[in-house]
Amino acid sequence: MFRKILIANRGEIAIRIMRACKELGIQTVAVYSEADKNSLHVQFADESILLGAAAPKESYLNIDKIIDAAKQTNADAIHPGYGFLSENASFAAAVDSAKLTFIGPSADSIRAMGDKAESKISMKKAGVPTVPGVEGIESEKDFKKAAKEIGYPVLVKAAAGGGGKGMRVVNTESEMIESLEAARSEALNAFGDDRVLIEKYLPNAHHIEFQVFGDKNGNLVHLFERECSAQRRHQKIIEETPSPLLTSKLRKEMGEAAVAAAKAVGYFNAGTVEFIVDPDTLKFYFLEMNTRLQVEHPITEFVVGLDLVQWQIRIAAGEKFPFTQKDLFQRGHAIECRVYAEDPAGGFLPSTGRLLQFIEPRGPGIRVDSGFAAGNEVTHFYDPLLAKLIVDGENREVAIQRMKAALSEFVVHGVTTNIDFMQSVLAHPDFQNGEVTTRWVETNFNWKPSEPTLEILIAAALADQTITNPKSKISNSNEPDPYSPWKAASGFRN
Amino acid sequence: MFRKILIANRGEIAIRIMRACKELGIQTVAVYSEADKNSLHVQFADESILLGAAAPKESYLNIDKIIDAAKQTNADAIHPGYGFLSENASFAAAVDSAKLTFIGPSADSIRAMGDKAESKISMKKAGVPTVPGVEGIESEKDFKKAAKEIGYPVLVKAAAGGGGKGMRVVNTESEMIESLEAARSEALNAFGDDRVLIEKYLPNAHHIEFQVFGDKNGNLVHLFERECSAQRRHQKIIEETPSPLLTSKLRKEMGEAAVAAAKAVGYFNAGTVEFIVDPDTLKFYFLEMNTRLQVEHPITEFVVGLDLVQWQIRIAAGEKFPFTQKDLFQRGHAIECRVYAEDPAGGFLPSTGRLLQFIEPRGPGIRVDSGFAAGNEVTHFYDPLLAKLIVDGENREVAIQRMKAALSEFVVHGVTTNIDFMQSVLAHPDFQNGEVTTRWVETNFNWKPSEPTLEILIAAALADQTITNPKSKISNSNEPDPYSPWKAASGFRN
Amino acid sequence: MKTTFDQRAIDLTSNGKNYKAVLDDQTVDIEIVHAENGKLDLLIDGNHVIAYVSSDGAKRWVTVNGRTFVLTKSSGTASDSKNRRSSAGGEHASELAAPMPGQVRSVNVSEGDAVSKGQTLLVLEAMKMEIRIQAPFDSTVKSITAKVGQTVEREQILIVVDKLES
Amino acid sequence: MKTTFDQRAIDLTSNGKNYKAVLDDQTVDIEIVHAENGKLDLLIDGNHVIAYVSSDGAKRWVTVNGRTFVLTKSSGTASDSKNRRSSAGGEHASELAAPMPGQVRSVNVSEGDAVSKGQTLLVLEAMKMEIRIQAPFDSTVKSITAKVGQTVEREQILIVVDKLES
Repeated sequence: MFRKILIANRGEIAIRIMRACKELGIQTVAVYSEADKNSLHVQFADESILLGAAAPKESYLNIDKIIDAAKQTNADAIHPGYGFLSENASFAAAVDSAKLTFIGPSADSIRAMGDKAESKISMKKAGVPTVPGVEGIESEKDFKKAAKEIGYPVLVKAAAGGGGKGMRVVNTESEMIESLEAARSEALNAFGDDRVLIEKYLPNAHHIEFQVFGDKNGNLVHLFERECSAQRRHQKIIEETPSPLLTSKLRKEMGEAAVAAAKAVGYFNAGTVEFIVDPDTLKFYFLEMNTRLQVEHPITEFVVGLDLVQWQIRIAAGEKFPFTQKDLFQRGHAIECRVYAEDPAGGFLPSTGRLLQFIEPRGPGIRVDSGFAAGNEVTHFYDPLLAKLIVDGENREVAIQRMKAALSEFVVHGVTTNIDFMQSVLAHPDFQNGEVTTRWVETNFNWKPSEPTLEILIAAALADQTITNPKSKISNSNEPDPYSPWKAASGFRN
Repeated sequence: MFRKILIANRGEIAIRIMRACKELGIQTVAVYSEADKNSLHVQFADESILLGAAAPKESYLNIDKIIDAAKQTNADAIHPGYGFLSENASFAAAVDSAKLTFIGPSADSIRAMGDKAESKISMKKAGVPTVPGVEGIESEKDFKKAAKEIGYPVLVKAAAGGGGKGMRVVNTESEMIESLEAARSEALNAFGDDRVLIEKYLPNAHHIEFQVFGDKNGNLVHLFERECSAQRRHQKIIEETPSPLLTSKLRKEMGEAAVAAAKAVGYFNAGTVEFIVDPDTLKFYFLEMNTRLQVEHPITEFVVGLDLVQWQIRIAAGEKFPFTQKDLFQRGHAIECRVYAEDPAGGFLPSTGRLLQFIEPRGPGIRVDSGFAAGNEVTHFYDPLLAKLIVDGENREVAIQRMKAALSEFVVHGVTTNIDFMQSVLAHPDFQNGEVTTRWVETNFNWKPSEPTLEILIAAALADQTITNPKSKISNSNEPDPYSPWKAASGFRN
Repeated sequence: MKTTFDQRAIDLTSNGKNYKAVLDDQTVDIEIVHAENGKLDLLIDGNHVIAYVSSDGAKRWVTVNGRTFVLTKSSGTASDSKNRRSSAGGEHASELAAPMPGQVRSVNVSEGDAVSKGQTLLVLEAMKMEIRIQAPFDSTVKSITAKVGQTVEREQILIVVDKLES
Repeated sequence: MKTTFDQRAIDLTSNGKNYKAVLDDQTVDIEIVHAENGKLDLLIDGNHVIAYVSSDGAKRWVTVNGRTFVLTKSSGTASDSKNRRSSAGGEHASELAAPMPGQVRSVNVSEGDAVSKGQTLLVLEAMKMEIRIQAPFDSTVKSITAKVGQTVEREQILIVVDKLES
């Protein structure tokens, strides 16, 4: 087993990985940018190394600095978390070259799944269903011909892509040339590669992914599905498992396809095979594979009963799985809500500021993975994810009720959040019936914040009245009020 | 289903029950004593009723006041929690008479299990193994004769008893008369009933209990065991499930015996059948049945995957179990540590005071059931339980490691706690080997607090230095310091 | 004491132990059971209400029953920020402001350029997102007040355009 | 500044940004990375240490690495409370004090009574426990300062006895 692991990430996922290390008796090294000097993930680690300025390329995306930090602290492995360098094959290769262990798949697996066109070809070879489409074509004529065969609407998307960049929906042949040009130019800008591919566009699909996990001895299993159809701006906000859409027959078929997909690229460690599923035909298609730990891994941990991060570390250290596919099963139902600092009434634009209050819910069946505390600053440099609220219950209904109760106990002041928005999604009949598809928020859900009630105005007035009287202070304040019971002792060293 | 439930309890268990109500869409009524005016359980409820003075008999033990409170608020059921009136048959009967639902077993079941002599006789009839002994005898001669047959050491204990009162270990015949007199006089004082019974004393036994649960349609299942041998002053401090002692054969036999015991008294709702198990012979004996929810119920919830409190409410409302014994199974391993305000270096005497800091651990697989927050007062009126820290993991080793990590994140200032003590118990080879018996703490474990390290003294000196400088305050204080960032706005109303 | 939040006035008077609030011709009695650490335990006309409150300048954050609101105290300057925020997309506005804090990634036009409605003038990067600042109407670029690489605050003016009369 | 905790002296001096501590002839360098809400983020000789600290009168509560200590600052009155606590069971003490706060449930003797070692003189009830205050030696009850039903504080004197010379 490793003696010391460097965590090349920040926020909730860095802390979550450090907890796993602590439980396994492994020392931890945090890396951080100047903006994160007083972050919880730095305080949680045994040691910490400053990487550089706040901009990710100066810090969390800087391969050389991170490898230097690992050498300097005598770490023997690096966990990349998710985002940042986690799916960067060059990083995985650089970690290898530095004689350190990369806690994740091989650089080759990352590379093979990183290119959408190539991975689609290898998936087809492996017998994994892919979205009908054509890759490797160039001329406008070929694209038009392919689109006609597939049937409009179609999607043109960057081969090297990811994150929704270099992607266009084409509804009719007349839009093809313009869309193709737009996608190519975006792809060139974003990835330095203007190759695009074309495929059938399924507007009302479910996004269902399978967790796969392999050890270095060729044992590869899946840990069942996660239903991630509730999205806004192509980003997941609510995930759950089991999926209300899957039958056990379909679950078995998709699980086998996921394992076949991973096997095709010689996969080990944790990965996720994403599928889209047509709810009308129940046909499923390979979308892409994320060659890293997923944000929403906790719902799988609840329902399958395994600690995925501990197993990532164990596998990387050479341990074999003590179980096989038939030992694994789902029990109960788990849901995750991603609490973002964003304004759902204003196009989901991120919200920044100092957290005046940050009270996490607690109780039976509730787990909160967060990297923030009251007093922390939410900056514009990084992802606006404040916390992941995860619940489990005996069944879907119990889990939904628990999530609603838990969300109502989450208090965040200082930035706008999507808590009330998610509360409304959970209460919607479409969600309760399991009928939410990936474009549901955009097309079916017109949310407006409610008007302040009498109680709200009274509380605001009381806070206001009393805050001006230093003898009866009751509330938070960002203002330099020496009487405030909230002020941090930032002047400590004076 | 009920519309509104009154919770006749306080602290962590009142809050835990209210969470279940909230998730089931049921309104809650808290009752409280004058000492609990600002307690979390009162704030958590939808409504609250003041019962009276701090002394339990004026408040939480006052049957009339509690029933009045339920009528006044139009509650339709009462949950008694554990302790206080939870095993009081007269209370259960009074709730019935008031046309309210008692969330627990029938008054008759409570009464039948309340008397140790009678319950032992009915258990023998039901074929449940009991500790070899004799009840219903009175003369010293008969006691000596019985003791000789059973074999010394023996235990004489009050028939009406509970809580270790009216109980004496007798090692030789010469001690019999004195012990008998002492037990009888204690029993008379404590229970107004001087009947005592005699049984074999097993000094090195495991305390293993089975959770049983019945609906009102005669379906009675067990939810497996809890190992509760780690005790001090005859009170449990660490519980776990599964028990490291049980084989699956023994587990099955004991589970069946527990169900038979409960059936013998027409039991419904949640109850716990306590056994002692001789680790050498693996023979088990019925000890007593607790006719209520148990403090340590969360470890069962983790491993069996059911919400016991939600089911208590559902069963009381007339729902049937949708499962049978064969649908139930254990997965993973769970441990509970009871965090008490007490001094393990000073005979475990309770510690009182104002909580200066109260930081609960969090993270995957960690649950904290508590009724306290920083600023709250721990008084001498009630049980010194501050919080229950519960963890689960894939297996016993993972769970122990997780508990150690979680305990090390629990910060309590203002009262002395048993956190460091439990940390040492968990680290002991006897605990790790599953060999702790009920008298292990007393006889095998000589704990001493460690000496303050360099870091501790430095931190104390820094706190000290800076607290005298109002510009650089960094720490908690109970003192009337207007600059303290910690002071509550108790002067709010002037 | 009268206070106005987002155009709704509330009048709070203390009568010793308790408070009385008047708003929208409604009068309610308020008892403060306990107040600590930004958490108010209240009885409003006898009903138990827990409210979490925070202040930040003119803003009041309030959470009751799991719903959070941000109110702006308006002492004559009612809904100031609302007006300013909408200026970015308003029909008559000509000052284009940053909708959120971020870093200027590219400036695609020069002063004096004629631009058409919807044309991207400047790209901001914030929290992994690209935000395109587009021309609200056919116009001329009057001045550019942001530079590539510059970190800008929310509502900071980036570009000023003059509407073309057509 | 020199401070003594439970007979151990520590001398802390500030050299601008950092501190230097001397104790037991050892000198260490301390950098305060961050201090907020009773939580200190320190570098002690370069090693990262998180300490939680609280003060209550002369007491300092400190938690480092999950271990909590209560230190008593002794400005001349070193280990005052320790001495007092042990008085209940001490060989020469004659004042019997409450070991914890509670309520007096029964007083079993009267002033002037001769009592024998181990005899229960008074019973205290606290946190569901009965605590028996017993005679530390054969003695005479000199005075009883607690009444049945009275709520008493920790270390409050309940009964005074005179040792019988035998």
